[in-house]
Amino acid sequence: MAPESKKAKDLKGDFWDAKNIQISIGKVITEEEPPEEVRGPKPMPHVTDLRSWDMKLLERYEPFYAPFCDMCCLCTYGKCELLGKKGACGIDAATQQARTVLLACLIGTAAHAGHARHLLEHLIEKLGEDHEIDLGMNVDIEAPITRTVMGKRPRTLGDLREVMDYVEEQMSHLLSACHTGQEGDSKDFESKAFHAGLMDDLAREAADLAQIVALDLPKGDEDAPLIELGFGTIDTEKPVVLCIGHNVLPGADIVDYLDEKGLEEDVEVCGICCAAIDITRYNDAAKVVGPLSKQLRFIRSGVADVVVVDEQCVRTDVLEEALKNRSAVIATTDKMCLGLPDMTDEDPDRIVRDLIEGNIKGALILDPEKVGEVAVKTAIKLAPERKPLKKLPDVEEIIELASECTDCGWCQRACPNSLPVMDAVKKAAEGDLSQLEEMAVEELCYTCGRCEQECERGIPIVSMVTKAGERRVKDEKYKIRAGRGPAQDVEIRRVGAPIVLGDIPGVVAFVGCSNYPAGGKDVALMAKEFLERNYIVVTTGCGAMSIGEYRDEDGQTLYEKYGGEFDAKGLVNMGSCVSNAHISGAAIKIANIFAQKPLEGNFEEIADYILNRVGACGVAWGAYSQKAAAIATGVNRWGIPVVLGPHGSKYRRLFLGRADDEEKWKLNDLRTGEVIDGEPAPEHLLYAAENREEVTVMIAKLCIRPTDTPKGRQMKLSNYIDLHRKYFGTIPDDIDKFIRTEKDIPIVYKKDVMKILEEKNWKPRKVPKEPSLMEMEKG
Amino acid sequence: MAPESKKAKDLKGDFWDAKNIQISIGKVITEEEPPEEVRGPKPMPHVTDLRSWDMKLLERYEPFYAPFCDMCCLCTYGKCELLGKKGACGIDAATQQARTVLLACLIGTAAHAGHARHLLEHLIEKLGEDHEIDLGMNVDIEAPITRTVMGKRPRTLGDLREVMDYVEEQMSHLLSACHTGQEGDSKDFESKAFHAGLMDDLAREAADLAQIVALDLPKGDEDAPLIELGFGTIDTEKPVVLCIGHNVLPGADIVDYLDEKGLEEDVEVCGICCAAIDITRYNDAAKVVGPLSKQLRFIRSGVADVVVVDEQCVRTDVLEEALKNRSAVIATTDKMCLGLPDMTDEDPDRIVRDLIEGNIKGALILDPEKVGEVAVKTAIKLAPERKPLKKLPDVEEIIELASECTDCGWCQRACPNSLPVMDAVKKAAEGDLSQLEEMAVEELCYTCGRCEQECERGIPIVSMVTKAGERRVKDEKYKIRAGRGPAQDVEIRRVGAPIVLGDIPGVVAFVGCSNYPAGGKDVALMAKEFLERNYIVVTTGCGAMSIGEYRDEDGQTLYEKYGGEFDAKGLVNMGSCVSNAHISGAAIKIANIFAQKPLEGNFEEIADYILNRVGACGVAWGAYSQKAAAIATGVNRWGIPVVLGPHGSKYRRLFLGRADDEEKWKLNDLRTGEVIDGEPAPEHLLYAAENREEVTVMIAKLCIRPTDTPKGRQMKLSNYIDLHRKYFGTIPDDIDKFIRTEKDIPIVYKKDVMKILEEKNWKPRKVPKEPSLMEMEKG
Amino acid sequence: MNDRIIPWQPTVIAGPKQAMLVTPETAVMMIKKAKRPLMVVGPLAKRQPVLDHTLKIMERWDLPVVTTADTFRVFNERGVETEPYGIVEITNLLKDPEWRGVRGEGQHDLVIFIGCIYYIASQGLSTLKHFAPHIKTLTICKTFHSNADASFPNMDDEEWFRYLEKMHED
Amino acid sequence: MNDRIIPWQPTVIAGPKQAMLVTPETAVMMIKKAKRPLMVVGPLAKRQPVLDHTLKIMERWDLPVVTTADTFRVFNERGVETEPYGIVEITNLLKDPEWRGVRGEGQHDLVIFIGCIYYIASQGLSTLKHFAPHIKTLTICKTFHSNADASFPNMDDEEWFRYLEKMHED
Repeated sequence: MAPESKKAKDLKGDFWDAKNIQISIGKVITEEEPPEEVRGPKPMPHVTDLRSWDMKLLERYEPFYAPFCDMCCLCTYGKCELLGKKGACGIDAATQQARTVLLACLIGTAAHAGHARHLLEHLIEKLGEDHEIDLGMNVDIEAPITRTVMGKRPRTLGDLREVMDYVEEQMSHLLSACHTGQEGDSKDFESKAFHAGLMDDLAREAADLAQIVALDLPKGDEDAPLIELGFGTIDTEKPVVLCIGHNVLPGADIVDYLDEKGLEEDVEVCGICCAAIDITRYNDAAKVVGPLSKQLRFIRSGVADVVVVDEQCVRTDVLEEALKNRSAVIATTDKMCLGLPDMTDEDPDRIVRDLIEGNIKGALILDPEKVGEVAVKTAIKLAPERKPLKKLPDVEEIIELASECTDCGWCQRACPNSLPVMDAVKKAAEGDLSQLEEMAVEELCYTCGRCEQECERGIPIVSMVTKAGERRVKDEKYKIRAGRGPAQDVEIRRVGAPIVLGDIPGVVAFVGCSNYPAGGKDVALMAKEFLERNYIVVTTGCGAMSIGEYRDEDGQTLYEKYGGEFDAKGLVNMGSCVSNAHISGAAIKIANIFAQKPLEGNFEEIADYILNRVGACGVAWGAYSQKAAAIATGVNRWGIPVVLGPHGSKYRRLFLGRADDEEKWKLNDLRTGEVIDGEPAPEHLLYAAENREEVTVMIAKLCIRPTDTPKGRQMKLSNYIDLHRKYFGTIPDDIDKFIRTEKDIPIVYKKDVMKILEEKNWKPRKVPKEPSLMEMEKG
Repeated sequence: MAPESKKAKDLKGDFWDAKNIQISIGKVITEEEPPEEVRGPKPMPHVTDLRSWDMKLLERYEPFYAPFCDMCCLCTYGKCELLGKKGACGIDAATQQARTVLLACLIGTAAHAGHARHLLEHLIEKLGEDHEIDLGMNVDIEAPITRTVMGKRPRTLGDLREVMDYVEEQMSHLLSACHTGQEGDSKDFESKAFHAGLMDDLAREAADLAQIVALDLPKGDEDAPLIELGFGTIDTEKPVVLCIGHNVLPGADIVDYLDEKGLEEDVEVCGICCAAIDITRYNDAAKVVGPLSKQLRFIRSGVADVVVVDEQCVRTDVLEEALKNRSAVIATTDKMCLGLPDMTDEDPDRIVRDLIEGNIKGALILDPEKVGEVAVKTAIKLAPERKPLKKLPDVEEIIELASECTDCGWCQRACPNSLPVMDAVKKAAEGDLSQLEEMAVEELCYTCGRCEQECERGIPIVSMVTKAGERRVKDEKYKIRAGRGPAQDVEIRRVGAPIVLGDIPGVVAFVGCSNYPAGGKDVALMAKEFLERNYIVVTTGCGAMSIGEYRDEDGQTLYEKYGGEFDAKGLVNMGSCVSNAHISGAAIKIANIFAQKPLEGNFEEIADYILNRVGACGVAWGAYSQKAAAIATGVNRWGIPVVLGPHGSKYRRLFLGRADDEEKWKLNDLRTGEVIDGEPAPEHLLYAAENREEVTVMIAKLCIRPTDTPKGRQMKLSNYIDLHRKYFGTIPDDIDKFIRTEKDIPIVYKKDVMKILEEKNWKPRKVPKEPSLMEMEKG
Repeated sequence: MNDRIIPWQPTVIAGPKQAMLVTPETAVMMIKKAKRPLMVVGPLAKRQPVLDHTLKIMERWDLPVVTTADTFRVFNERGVETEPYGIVEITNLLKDPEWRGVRGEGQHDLVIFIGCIYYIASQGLSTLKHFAPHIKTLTICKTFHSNADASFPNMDDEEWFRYLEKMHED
Repeated sequence: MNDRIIPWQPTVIAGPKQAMLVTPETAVMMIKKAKRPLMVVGPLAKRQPVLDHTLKIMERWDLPVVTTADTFRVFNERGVETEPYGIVEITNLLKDPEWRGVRGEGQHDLVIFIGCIYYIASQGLSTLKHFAPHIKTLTICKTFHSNADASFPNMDDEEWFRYLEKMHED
């Protein structure tokens, strides 16, 4: 009994079928528009409907579990220890890991789904449910994920409601399975996690589509404007409103209010995390402070007169931290109320007064327009009196504070990255702030504050890092291209063949958060490496910001150096977290536009196509959140591999392939109907690497696909070999696995590679025409 | 920006408004039925809409947190230790507990919501969405929770879809708030947990309504049949099909198949946990093995030829355990696929063959009708050859196994209840099985199996307990009244006044699971105590079974001794877990029928009424699950206190009142508009007790309400004093708090109580006419 | 690791912080040092000889006693005054720095637990560990309580009774 | 508790099971006793003098070496043959009882870790602790790894280098 959504079984009243049908008295007239969609086998799949595809993936890429804890603490039978034992409910360690992963993915999916639903209903309230989804001339396939999964194209904002209804229903079933005494098999949990990831994909697409069409954000514009990025771009002489989080609505209403009142020049509006990205898609005068990692540092700097928080990735102690500097805090969504009084129905001027006079600790205002007015008015009134607060403890004070250090060393042990915090503090005590400065400027410290919490003397280390970095704040002026939204159909048409055939060596997507092992610069260096090598580099969210925070040898940011087109050497900032949907979307569009695969209800065929032919690789180098887990898992289900930074190992689960087991890589050549030997391409589906060097080589390898033409394969292997030589010093030892015939061997490396092939007793093998995992008998 | 459900803002197309309207050409005709509902202020409340009510509850009943772990492990910044520290995201220990509680409640709510949606869509598929919701002559208010929360009465199965849409949307927003970096305030998390609980209430009501009307289960029938209960009632000579879980559908189709084929007499169908309850509501020939605590014991007994699992509270190792005895396993829902091959589309006879020949480890069959056929056929074929497996290791073997014991004692340390497992094993090694037997028969052991997992010699302790208990299995024959469904309106009319005025001293509801600290008998003894004292005793689920597993001094079960009417001395088994909705439902109906409070959209007024006037108390003595957490939290939001057993402390959060702080108990007398001194009634909202003696006294106390008449109060205090004397030996020291005027003093205790009052310098105080927490200014 | 200082129910382990293992001598020292100690006695102390030891400790150090569950009854039957509270109620009061204590003289600074059900006590100790920095907790059961500040080790009855003996000898 | 045997990142603590603290002597004994030991060397061992110690230990006990991340390079530059794997890849292979090991002689029975990033190593050790009962794990970093079977304690560089010295002296 799969839970049966009403929509699949009983289509009366649903937009899928009703859209082209007008009901008139006694007669049904279909609209003139032809029924464009060919309905595939599984529209609106239920929890178990794609299970057979999942099991194919899971057989090749077996879940690899790294328990973060030996115990389960979810029911009152527990805690149970699962180290070689089953719990009181019968669960074992692997199953418990998978269950926890599903739970994390669902929390992530819910974050996007809650966000999407909220945006959608708000925008429908403003614009009506008939507001058209139109991404302009160059984007016909405006919603590739929705088309594929829902089996139909959404034409209006109202249609997106059906998407959300479906997503919410599926989430409810999936979350149910996490209850004690339900699913008992780890692979079934992973299948459900895949489904959660797919729901996440849908929710993100719905959210970004809604905001693009309703707020008129760039519609796949490769020339989206360059935006100011960095601490140094904020004019601290003006009143400053800082928006933190992910929801564009309050920020949009703040800039609208400023426009309306002609105050654009008088107030600085800036943002941290995805709210920054989306506000600057809406209005390019807003500024981006930077990724998540800047949050505590910027709040501590005292620069923001008003801190507007919406949802996701906001420090939960933002109120406490902001109050230290008497910044006014406005919470704006049900997701984060912070215990504040609900002032939604109050007069704006009264709220401003209450905030300024400190009658309230902050305000919860659930109406974004009112937030716009209150935030601006408060900032203007508060700024003059807050002037003295816009500075940190001075250098002498830092030295004084540092001298309190007792050398216990627990700050370093508490630091997620084991940074030499104590050493920096001790140096500071001697008057040398350079190490603290380095932690700030090189972004080694992402201001999580655990060091402070651990310090037995309560030394405010993050404030000291912030202060030490201040001297060079003026240098922190960068550029980022505003999020452009999806790839255009015309671009896909152009790059489809080169990608599938391997002429463009790959699409590499840098996404996710800033939980980096060694600062954000690594991401920029990786992006640079692949841009220089002709890859298409796609990015979103905090990753996009980290790429912008780097200047190359010419003093330019990569956004200034490379164009924003979805093509070789393009550096494509698609937007915020929710814009990640356009990355899977681009892969899907390749299948559809280039290969003419029908999308509607056809998930498995599309995913099989992507897995075997689209050389794309996601990189979430600083992934920290449940959202990132959901995104990666969703992307994985489409057949796109993802690599994580070392902290990603704490997600507890990876999907690793076994290159040493040839059985796992068999392929069905649909052209011939023959099952033939394949290659480990892509070798892993979800991988965590220790450092940039390792991951760079891995990315190049993970872009290889069975369908590469010999020319394309040569190109991909050249990159793989080049990078392996650069970082490992040798031609990779597994090169033989990726050479099907001699034609695949890169010319420049011919001799060396041939030598390896001989040593390995290599034999040429068939090149599949239409490689697939479908319709293969087991074993 | 509260997420705005489409339904509240934009009612076009929703059944609430459209129901009474027929669209005809150019004209709107309303049906003749008058618009019965008065719409209250908050129909379909969003996450933040009832926050002000929640904050009133939380100010009086502050959350009490008992962290189960010092760390948070939800993101890859972590693990963070929160002992006096904030985590990397800024969260502190209290907020993290509240977040975990919300997460648990949501998992619980999802279990019911997934179950409800599944049932609903299946039943609509069979009966159509227009199938009427009609509970017969005696139940007009068929859906009190839905009416109050949704603001409208559901008339058909199709209408319940809107309920589920709403529930699923709210869950998505709530789950979102659990994401790292969202809610930062513990009370706001609790407000969200309350909302989750309310959604749980709605989902349960929808589920039970749907199955009652679609499967024709008893509709509030006080004379529902007595059902056979217990190991001893199963005829092991026949083929046996065991259903475990909560979903009635496969079980119903099994009994239907038997009926259809005339095999009713030839095959035993029995159930464990709520599936048992609901199957016996559907067909009284089915049997109840017992509560959850029997699960492993019964599987190990080998009696079941076929084990059909559906969802919730099933041992996740059921496949492994069943295979040990070669019982065939059929999984039937997406919630629990167990890694089994999906045979839904296969020919039933082929599945039977594959199961019997062991070609597959078990089958996943997502079509309940097919499950019916396959389960029965398999059982019939398998039973003869499984005969020898229907017995456990014999006594000699047990002694042999027991002699392996190394005295390490870790079994006792692993046992959730610290039972003297090692002592029992050692006695067994000496040939004395009495202690093992006691663990089985007295149900001290609820077969979680942790002792076995810990045993370094792998001694199969649970099997030994099972075997030792076998000798007395024949005694395990009891009766339980089939779940009758909701209280009838006519019953509410009869008991409404006595309950509100206090003449019926209280409604005590024994619900939840079997994670008991000292066996299930405690629950039966409590039920008996309150039945004898004229309370209305309501029960559901495993609690209802535990009550049935006891015979009083006359050798009768309580179900045989007491009638099933919702009245003083009634023992009312309402049904399964989802039937818990009828308990809040009864309280709501009292407000509506007796006090004429309008329900629709009027949550706060109703909850305020219940809190102050309806002397009801929930008891979840063995609560273990996330569902139980959701149920309790939902019930709490309606103003009904709940007490838990000691294991309930592991839920991490209680709501405790402070009787010593008079400020907390002020009341607004709506009749006079005066704020007056109140009393700690009810004193706690969510309480965990150490043993039966403590909780019995506490239940009596928690039934006191500010509106009791003097006569009613005398009755309630008599019970409180009696029980305190019985279990503590004295008149309770806080008796003065509950005496408003001398008229409240129970006559028999007058002298003693007066003495206490004098010592305490007691003064009479006003008796409120319409006590309320509403419209009180703070402080 | 020493078996005596693994929590009796080993999964009670909650993080890096563990209770200090104490001898009866140290326990006595803690009581002596405390300004306003309180003893909390649970239902497992109703049986003998634990009850007598508890009574003697109570007397020896003039400790006010809170009885949890129905433990009040056995003390009452012996004419010994105790304050009955649920274990969660007393824990809730103890975590409030403003509470005046059972004698009304001010919040307690040391709480000695004996005889409460292991896992609920463990949860209560966790509450105090996290939210009552103003209080030290000491458990003198025969089981190691890692959530306490100080605890007796895991031991058998015989050794435990010797420990308790030492708690009230002069 | 002894500061030397709290996990270096204290929250790595995962449950009641903790690594055994070992001296260099015991570590050597474990290597001697092992039939098919393997050494896994991470990028923190690229710097000196750790690299030299590692090379000497490797040589002294004829250990096959897997290098993680880009550590391969420094060994390769010294002409020392190692097998490059991602730390998650080698862990994945180690947990498969059927894997034939880097020398193709059969799955390893002891794995010695040095120089991997603390937290990812900790996760990998957790994998092996749970899912590779056929393998013993030993860490010879200067940080205590509670998820290993046996680990050096937390210590400073000076002491660590002495420990490493002892691992390859005759």
